[in-house]
Amino acid sequence: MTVRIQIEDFDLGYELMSMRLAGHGSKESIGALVSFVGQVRELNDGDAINTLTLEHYPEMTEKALTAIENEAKMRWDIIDSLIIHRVGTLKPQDQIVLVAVTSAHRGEAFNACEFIMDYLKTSAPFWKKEATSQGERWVEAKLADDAAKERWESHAG
Amino acid sequence: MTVRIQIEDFDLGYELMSMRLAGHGSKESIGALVSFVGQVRELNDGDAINTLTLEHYPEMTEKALTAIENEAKMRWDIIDSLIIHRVGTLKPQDQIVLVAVTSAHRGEAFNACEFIMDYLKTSAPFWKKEATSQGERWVEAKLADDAAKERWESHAG
Amino acid sequence: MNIKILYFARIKEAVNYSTEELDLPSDISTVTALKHHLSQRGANWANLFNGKQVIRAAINHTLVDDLAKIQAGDEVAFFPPVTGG
Amino acid sequence: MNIKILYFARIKEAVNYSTEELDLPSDISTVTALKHHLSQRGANWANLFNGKQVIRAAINHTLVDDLAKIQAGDEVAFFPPVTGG
Repeated sequence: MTVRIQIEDFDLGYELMSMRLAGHGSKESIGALVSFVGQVRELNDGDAINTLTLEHYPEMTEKALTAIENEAKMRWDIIDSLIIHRVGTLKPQDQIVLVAVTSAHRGEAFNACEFIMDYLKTSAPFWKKEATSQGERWVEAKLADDAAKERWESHAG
Repeated sequence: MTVRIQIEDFDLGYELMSMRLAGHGSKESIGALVSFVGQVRELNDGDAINTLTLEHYPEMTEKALTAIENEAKMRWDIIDSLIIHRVGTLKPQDQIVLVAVTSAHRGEAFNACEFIMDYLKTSAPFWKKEATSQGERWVEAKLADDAAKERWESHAG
Repeated sequence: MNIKILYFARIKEAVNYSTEELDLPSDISTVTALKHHLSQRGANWANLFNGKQVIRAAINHTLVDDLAKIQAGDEVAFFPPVTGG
Repeated sequence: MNIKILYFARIKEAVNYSTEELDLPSDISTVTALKHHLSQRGANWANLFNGKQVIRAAINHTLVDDLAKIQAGDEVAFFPPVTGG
């Protein structure tokens, strides 16, 4: 159960290998690792993206993400989870976020990983501003993200 | 849309980075990468695993996996998919399988990745034999895997 | 009572600062009342806080709805719907 | 008609070989009939193919159900439920 907010990039292969091999010798044996990486699109809403800048609310961010991880851990039988979210100014194809979840069997890790992303998208205090060929603009929140979150509210888990 | 069946291990970080950065400059912009890694558990059904040996049906395997990828591509708006499945004799914590899916938005990649795994588990000709502290035994197919597959059969996608 | 207010993203840009200390009149005890209070500051503030834009609030780093109570010493944050990930 | 049969995993171990060529009597034209035919070969084969164990079949590298037709030249494979991934 780790949360990291950072300006610098992360090494995806290293992070996933560390998750996968953690817990060696422990009672619960890792059989599944599900991960999500979000990256800056080269095009968004039809315009070329020059940069994407992420602002956040530092005192609140880690608390919000930890609460989401705790909720996932309560709902599913997972072994560990990791959230890394970058802030600052990024370029197209840069990694923005990694969510990784390990479990004994795959169904738990798939559910928990998607749950964490859906809640992160709607509850964690990050805001994106794009610099495009058409100028700067704040990214609008999507109704689809609210709908994705609401799916989990009618699930028992 | 790639399928690889191999004895040797794969470099998870390299494979995911290649997926993530592929399609640079193309019309569809990758925003999401969802991946699943399955690995040999150290314990299974209460016994310590010494080795896990995967047998397959070479002439059929690639055809079966390609059919699953094609079905996923028809059901969801994904950009690319990759399946790597190892065969031969593996040790605890060795990687067995990688499924990775890229898409513009996360929901499509999550669904397609889990769909591919659920079908792989029930339709691709692989068989596992464990060597444990209690001797050798074939791994039994799980009813839970049939149930996981059947979920998709009542979905419109 | 004294509270601290933080603004983020497009709201920060619109009000043109990110934080302020405020001595709140004693009859203002909810997020709704505070939004209304801020909307009295002029046209710019009225546009933001008249209820036509979705503005989320957090009190002491926890998301709250507009009925939430504000107490002395609270850190209240206003921001647009989040767009991380 | 001539067909080729392949066996995998625990079935291969039970019959003790992995492949055979077979000249099939002309009245045997489905997977069910072929299973029944094989079950006549003795106790070991009867145990495998009497219908009490789940044995999956593929014809020419495609999973089929037991009603599927077998044609001359086909490659028929028998195996337990798969356990990859």
